[in-house]
Amino acid sequence: MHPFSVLTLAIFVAGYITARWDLVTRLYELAVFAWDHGVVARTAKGFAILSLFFFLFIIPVERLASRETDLALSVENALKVGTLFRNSSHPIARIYELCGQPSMHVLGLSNSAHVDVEVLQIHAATGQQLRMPQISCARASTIQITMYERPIPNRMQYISLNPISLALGDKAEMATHAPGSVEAEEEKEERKKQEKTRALVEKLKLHTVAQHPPSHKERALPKIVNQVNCSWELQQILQKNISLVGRRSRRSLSVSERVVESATSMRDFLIMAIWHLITLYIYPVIRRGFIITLLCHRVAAEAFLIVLEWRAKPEYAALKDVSATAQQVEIRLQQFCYWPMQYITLRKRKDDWESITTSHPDYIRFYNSLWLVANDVIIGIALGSYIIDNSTWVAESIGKILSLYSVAALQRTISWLMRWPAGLKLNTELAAFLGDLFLWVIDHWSGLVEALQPYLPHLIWFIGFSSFAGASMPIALFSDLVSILTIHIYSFYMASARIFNWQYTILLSLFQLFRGKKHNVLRKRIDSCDYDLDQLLLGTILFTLLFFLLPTVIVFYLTFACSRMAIISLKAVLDTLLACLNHFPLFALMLRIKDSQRLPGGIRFELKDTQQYSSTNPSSPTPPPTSYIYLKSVPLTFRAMFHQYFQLGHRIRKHYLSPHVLLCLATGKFVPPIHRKNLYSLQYSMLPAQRAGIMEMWNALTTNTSTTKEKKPVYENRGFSGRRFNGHLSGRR
Amino acid sequence: MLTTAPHLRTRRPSPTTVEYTVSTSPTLTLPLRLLLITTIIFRVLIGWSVLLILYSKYLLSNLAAATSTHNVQPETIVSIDYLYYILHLLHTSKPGQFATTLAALTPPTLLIPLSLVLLHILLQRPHTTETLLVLRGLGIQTSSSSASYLSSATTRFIPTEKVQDILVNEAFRGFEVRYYLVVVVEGEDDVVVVFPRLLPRRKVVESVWRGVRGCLWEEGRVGGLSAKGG
Amino acid sequence: MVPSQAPSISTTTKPKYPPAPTLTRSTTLPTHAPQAAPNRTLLAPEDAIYQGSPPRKQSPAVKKLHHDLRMTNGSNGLEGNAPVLQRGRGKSRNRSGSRKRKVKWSKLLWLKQSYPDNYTDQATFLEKLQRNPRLQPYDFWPLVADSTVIVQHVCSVVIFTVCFIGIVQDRISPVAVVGCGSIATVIGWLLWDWWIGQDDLPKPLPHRILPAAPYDSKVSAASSTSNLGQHGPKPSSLVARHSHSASASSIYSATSQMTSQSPRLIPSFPPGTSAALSQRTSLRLSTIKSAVLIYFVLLGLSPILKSLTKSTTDDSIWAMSFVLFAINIFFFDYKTPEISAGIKNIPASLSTNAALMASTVLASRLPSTGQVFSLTLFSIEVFGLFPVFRRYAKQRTWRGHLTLTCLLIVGASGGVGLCLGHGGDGEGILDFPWKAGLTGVVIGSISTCLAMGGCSWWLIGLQKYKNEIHGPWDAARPIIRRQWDDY
Amino acid sequence: MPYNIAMVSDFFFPQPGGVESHIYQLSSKLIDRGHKVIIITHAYEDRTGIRYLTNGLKVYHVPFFVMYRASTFPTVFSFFPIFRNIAIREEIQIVHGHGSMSPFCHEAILHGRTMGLRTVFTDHSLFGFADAGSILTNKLLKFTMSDVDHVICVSHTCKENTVLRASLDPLMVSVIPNAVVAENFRPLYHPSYPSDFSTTSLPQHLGPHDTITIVVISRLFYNKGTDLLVAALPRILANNANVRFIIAGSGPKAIDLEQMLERNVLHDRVELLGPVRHEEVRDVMVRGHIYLHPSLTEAFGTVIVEAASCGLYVVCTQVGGIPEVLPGHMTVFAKPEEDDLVAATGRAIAELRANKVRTGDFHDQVKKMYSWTDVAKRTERVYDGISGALSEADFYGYEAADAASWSATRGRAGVQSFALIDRLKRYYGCGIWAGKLFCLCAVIDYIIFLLLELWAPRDAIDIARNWPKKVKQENLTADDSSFRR
Repeated sequence: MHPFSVLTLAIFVAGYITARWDLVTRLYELAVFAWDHGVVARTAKGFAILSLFFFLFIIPVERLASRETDLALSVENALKVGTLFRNSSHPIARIYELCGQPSMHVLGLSNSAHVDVEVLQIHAATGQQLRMPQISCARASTIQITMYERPIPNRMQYISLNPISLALGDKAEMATHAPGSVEAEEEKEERKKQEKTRALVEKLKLHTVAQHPPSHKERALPKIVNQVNCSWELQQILQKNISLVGRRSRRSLSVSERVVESATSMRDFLIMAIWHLITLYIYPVIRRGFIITLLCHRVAAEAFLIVLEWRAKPEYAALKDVSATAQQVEIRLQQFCYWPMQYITLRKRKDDWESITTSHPDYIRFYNSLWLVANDVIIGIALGSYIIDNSTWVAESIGKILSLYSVAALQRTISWLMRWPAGLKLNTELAAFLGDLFLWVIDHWSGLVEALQPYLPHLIWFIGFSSFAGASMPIALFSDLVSILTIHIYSFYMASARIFNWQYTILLSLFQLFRGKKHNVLRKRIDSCDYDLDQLLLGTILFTLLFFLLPTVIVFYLTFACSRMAIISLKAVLDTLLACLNHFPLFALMLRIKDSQRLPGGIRFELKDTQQYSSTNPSSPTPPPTSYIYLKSVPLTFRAMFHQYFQLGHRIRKHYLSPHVLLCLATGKFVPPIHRKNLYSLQYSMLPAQRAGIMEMWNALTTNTSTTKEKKPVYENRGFSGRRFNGHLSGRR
Repeated sequence: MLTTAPHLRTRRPSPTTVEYTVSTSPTLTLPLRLLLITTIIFRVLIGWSVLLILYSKYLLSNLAAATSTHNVQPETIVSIDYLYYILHLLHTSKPGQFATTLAALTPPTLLIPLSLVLLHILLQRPHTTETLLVLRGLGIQTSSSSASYLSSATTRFIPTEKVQDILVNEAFRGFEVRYYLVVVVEGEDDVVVVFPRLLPRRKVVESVWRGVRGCLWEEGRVGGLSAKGG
Repeated sequence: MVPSQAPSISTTTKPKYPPAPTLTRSTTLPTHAPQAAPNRTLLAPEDAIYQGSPPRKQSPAVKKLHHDLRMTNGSNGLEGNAPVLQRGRGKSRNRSGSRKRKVKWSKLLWLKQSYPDNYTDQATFLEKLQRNPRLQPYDFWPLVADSTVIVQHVCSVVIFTVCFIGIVQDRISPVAVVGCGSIATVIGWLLWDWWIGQDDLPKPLPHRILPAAPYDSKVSAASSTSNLGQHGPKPSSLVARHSHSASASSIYSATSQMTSQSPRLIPSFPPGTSAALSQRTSLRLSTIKSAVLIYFVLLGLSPILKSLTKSTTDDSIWAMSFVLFAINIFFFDYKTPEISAGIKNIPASLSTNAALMASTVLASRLPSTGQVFSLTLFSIEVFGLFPVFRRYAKQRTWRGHLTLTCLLIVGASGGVGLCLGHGGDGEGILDFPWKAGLTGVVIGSISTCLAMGGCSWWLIGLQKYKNEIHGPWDAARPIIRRQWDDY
Repeated sequence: MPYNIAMVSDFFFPQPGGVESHIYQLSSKLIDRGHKVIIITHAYEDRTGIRYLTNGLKVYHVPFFVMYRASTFPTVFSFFPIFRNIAIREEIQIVHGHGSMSPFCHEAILHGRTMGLRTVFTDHSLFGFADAGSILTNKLLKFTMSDVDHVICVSHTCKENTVLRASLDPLMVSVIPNAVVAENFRPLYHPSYPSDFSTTSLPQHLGPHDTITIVVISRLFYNKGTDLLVAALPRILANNANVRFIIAGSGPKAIDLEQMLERNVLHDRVELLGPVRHEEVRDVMVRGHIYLHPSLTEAFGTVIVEAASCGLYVVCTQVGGIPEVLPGHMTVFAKPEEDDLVAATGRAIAELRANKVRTGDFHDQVKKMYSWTDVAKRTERVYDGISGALSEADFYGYEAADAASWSATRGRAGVQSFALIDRLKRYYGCGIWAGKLFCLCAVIDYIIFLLLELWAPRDAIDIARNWPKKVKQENLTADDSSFRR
């Protein structure tokens, strides 16, 4: 046993008798101080040991020279007492929790091959001539060494098992569709498919012959990842404090010295007092004011939002579902409501170790949305100034385009359809009738547009002005404008679709009559039925009639359906543009390019060739089989970054290219435009599903102040069972 | 000659770490290396010529009418002008003129897709290599080399606690029935196929299966081949 | 049979095998394939029967074999009941050395017999096979008589087309056409009504009785027609009527009376519920009602019809109407309505509808509304009402049927002649207005008679190739009395 | 000797039916007898790929285009490569096709002969000669059958029919009936199964006024006699009181049935169950006393055997192979006529009411009559015969002395004639035009075979592992022999 621990024990007993605790410690330190010298060497050793401790072996920076047996012990004691964690910025217990360990331990020595202490397990040897550390463990039969570059938490680098998620994860699956609508059907289909696959997966479970209960080593992988993340910071602390291993603290000063000191520090004290005054009285007032203004804005935003989301009945469409502008405004407001909360969470991050990686995605999201808004405003200002400068030109060009495409072109098409287009055998009378009808409506509409013409510049000016709130605003306004100015096409489409659908159904039933059958509505089946002769005759004549009139109606219907589709696609393009402006992962992309470690997409191992290192260690006669593995962090893939966009594209495709929609087109049923919620889910993915209420915000802000005042660290996940965890030497005992 | 039938290479530095590599690349002998080098050079040459043809096509088209010609050598080496100058030299050189005539002959609708297809072909890797790395206590990592030189290998790491089971399965593939190795991952809908691109023969699959089970969970539980339907 | 037993049999029976028969070889030996081919290709079942025969040739040997079998293994399966079962089981228990075997092979599956599975019993193999069981040779005149139905229909179609052409070429005034048509229709309807009255007077409730004499003639007629017109699912009814007793057929005819007397002009209510008189009055009323309805609806629709296919070119219209008329002719059910109990309305309505559509299409080519209206009305009369009348008339008076046929033939051929040839333009020596018509009549009637005779001869000639095989395997035709599930 | 057998058919589970259960039972029994059996069928909507059923019965669900009622589109050659792959990797010796309506089976037999495998064909169905469809099918059957080693029919009527249709030598057609798993079709109250229904008050003795339940379980198609049923049912109900009907099954004719029930209101006395799964059939059957089977054509009629095994008194139409199936004291036969059916049902009801029939004994008797192990034994004998393990004489019962005269038959039976020329000769005899066409098909098939040998050589196909058999049987037999000795 170490003589000094005996001595310590004795002195401790004595000190206990005399109840002079400080004396005990002081004597102990004195003793240790008397014993050891050469602090620098010990620093390096300490560093080496501690980096050994973290279950993976860091390539030490420098070689150690002297070998002393009790060094490990002293460091161990230092660890126990906590000397090595002096004046650490945050409590060390937090890191213990994170790593699931009750305390730190010394695993072994490095570059001290000839020492053998029974408490130690590992000897590491590094050096220039061997590019990889040689590990020898007396009790290990096989050794598996994993080496890694420590992620630097100051740069917010970290590794994680599963890829970082840029979207906010608290979205429930959008099951809020009107029952019976197309989306609801699709949802049902998808759910059924998922059920089927789940059943299959359950069946797959039956195939496993023997279940393997995971050993604690296997279950500890996430903690290991946390330890990797913590390693850099801890190493910093330890390296800072390694000098304290056993150094005696300053003895207390004498009174005279105190006086001198106070006299010298009088000036500093004054400055300190003033500064203190400022921080204590002025700064809080300012921040209070700021908070109050913030809250006022929040209230206003709340009112706006309520107006935007008001719907007469739950299944009716709200204002934001109808118009893109409202949607845009709502998104902005929601972002505005969300920022303070985000900011507070980020502030909380400051109160903790840098290695806590839970809030990095929030950080990225927050700055991403800020950046986007900034970009949006910048582009918007440019656009808006341009528009305002030559609003008249824009206005008349828009008016020209409008009158050209939505009136003149339509008129020409209809009049073309009225006289046998492309050799189609249309029924002249019916074509003439329909054509006249539509032309009449178009004339009225064009008159309306003409009346609207003079106001167009003001409108454009307004749009341009609005674009100072961001380029997305005029785009939204423009898409609304488009949908307003093409109402007549929409109504034409509806009317022709109705006519076509009606004729189609009649033809179907008459065809059943033609075949001598009938459709039994009650039982949803085709019964054979014999009609009376007059029914047959009239039915047949009507069938012939409608059959010959069908092409005419189809041609008109197709025309308007195509124009309708064109408009829908135009609006879809605009919406996608909005989505880009609102959600482009700008910040993430920049990070990816700047330093891909900040966007971890998983981890990757690389097995290193070990032939040349097998026989480099002559001292150990038969080195156990050793495998060297590099642990690397896989950066997030671009596909994962743009995952939302793929989702959006998939959704649009599924909606508009589904057989259901084609069937609707074929049978003249009304093709519903894609629901805005689906289209904009992309943009909401950055926002919480349920925005924080005003009171919540208030509380958050106030508590925020309190937390910032007295540095009360906030701990999450306290659930770690402190199990002794000795390294990652996969030793076979 | 560049590729062989997929064969298995095993690296097992320690009993707790195995890496199985199935690849079509033969063992590199000297003539083979030379052959590879020559093919690479060949590819590079063809690629450059295709790019040259495209560039001359661009020069021929009216897009390049505005750009001024940089036929005077700028004094500084590191500058855009120097780059333009080199391009100009290339364009005026003999192969450049040949490319110009060629580009002038072929219509762009034919030339552009053709050259794109050619570049795509040139970028294909000759070999495919797929590995399975087993680390006891950590997990399994599958990786398969990408088809083209542009993208790197895709890896997938599965922690041991997520690995529910490892099976050898049979399935129809084209006109034949193949054996393949799958990893059943907990909480995922579809299994992970090991060696997805070149499905090796049954012998290889079975040996890998045995090895993985032996390495991942303790030896001695290597039972008979469990080929199960998914 | 258990394979373990087979060797023992063979050992006992090997020395006494006769030389194998030759005919099986003829079917099986590949070298003989060429001369085996023709009779196999032409008459496969006979071939099969011959195959059945060779074992019959070598039957003594096989009998001997069976004798030995009985020597080595026995239980008689003549009475197939529980005791046999016990014995059979006993046999199955001590297979190796049982002695009493007087088992005759019986065509039973539930009985374990001591024969190999591929044993073919000469006595019973294919004994139920029967070839052309109910082939009754057609004789000439009934065939001709039946072909009249088709001739009638074709002629009516031809007449309609002729009328259309006449209207188009302004040879005939549409009013005359429709007038004649309507008059004829009214006369026909009166006649038909009178007939129904006659039917109703004798019997208060309209089914369950039947004049026997016309029945036979109808049977032969129907059979031959349905053999002649091979389209549609006729054979079932044919075979059914042939293979079964008169009770069923009487039922058929009774139902046929019912169905035939309510041709689909009338909302067919259950017969016998109301008195015959009120029935007839309501029938007339409904007929008149529907007539008036059709009349006015046509009147309303004809302007639209006129402009319907204005933009369509002529040739497409001609092709279309031709196809539709072809459909009409082919899908028309020529059966006398006894048989058309079950699935009658689908082909009937299809053919009628096709004809009506064709006539509508044709009518839409006409320039004036009056013409359109009259042509459509005429088409309804020709294709809607006339077939009903024809069918009924055929049942009633055979003589009237013949006269009607002749009239139709004359009319059609004359009309065709008038359309094709040009008469009365005063050139040539003997030139009188109806010359083309007359020539048409002559040529047409002659050719029709030739066609009828020729087709009948041809059919009779074809009959010797008839080779249908029947046995227990083919699906039995259910005999179902149609009271319950008739519409 | 154990064989490797491939059962090929379009009809297999999950689709219900007689052929399916036949294949399944036969295969499992053959596996019990030590053979290796795989089943090749086409993919169903939710199962593709390779599956294992109980005791290692391996099923290949080949992805194929399904045309109509689960029978694939007949493409003559497209099935060859994958079939060859499977046959090689499973080391198949005998190809056993089922069902003459399944193109899969025909193609498999053709390709199997081309690859030099033994082929057996089992016919489950009867066909007429009248209508065009059956003529076509017969030609196809002739094509396949003219080069098959042996044919198995499920009843003698079926044998006659097949011999006629494919113009076969009757001696190469064996009759091996279907069977039932008697344990799955046990009556409600039976001494040998005391486990179920402890509270058994034997209701065998029916009073004159007890309700008699008539069960009908059949797919409602035309050839199952649904029209007959629809016509006869109201009259049966009208003639005798205290009679209920339970009708299970679905099909196109179900509409007619419903219409009939609606027309004369019978919903209180007729219970429509709709489609029932095969394992539920017994539970439906034991609810009744009489089983009514109005089918119009039936090769074997497994369902009436099941009904009899459930202790039901069977009323069936006298068509096809039905008369051979059950002894007279279990059945009442009727002509396929409405009147006769009504009369027969009336007779059956009367006999039941008079307690003339002892339905309690039916189960044991049926169990004695039909068992799958017996079927497997007989099928195994067929395999022995065609693979030459059993000599000509034993198998065909002919003199081996003049083998010359029978070489033809043997050639027909295909014991040593895989030579292309012999096959071509056989095909040539199929008809003037058809013969040449078939020869062409055979030649093309052979050429494809050669190409495949080049394209996918045999050594590139790895042999599949067999299901690990439990060796208990062998040990037991060894022990027995030692004991005997």
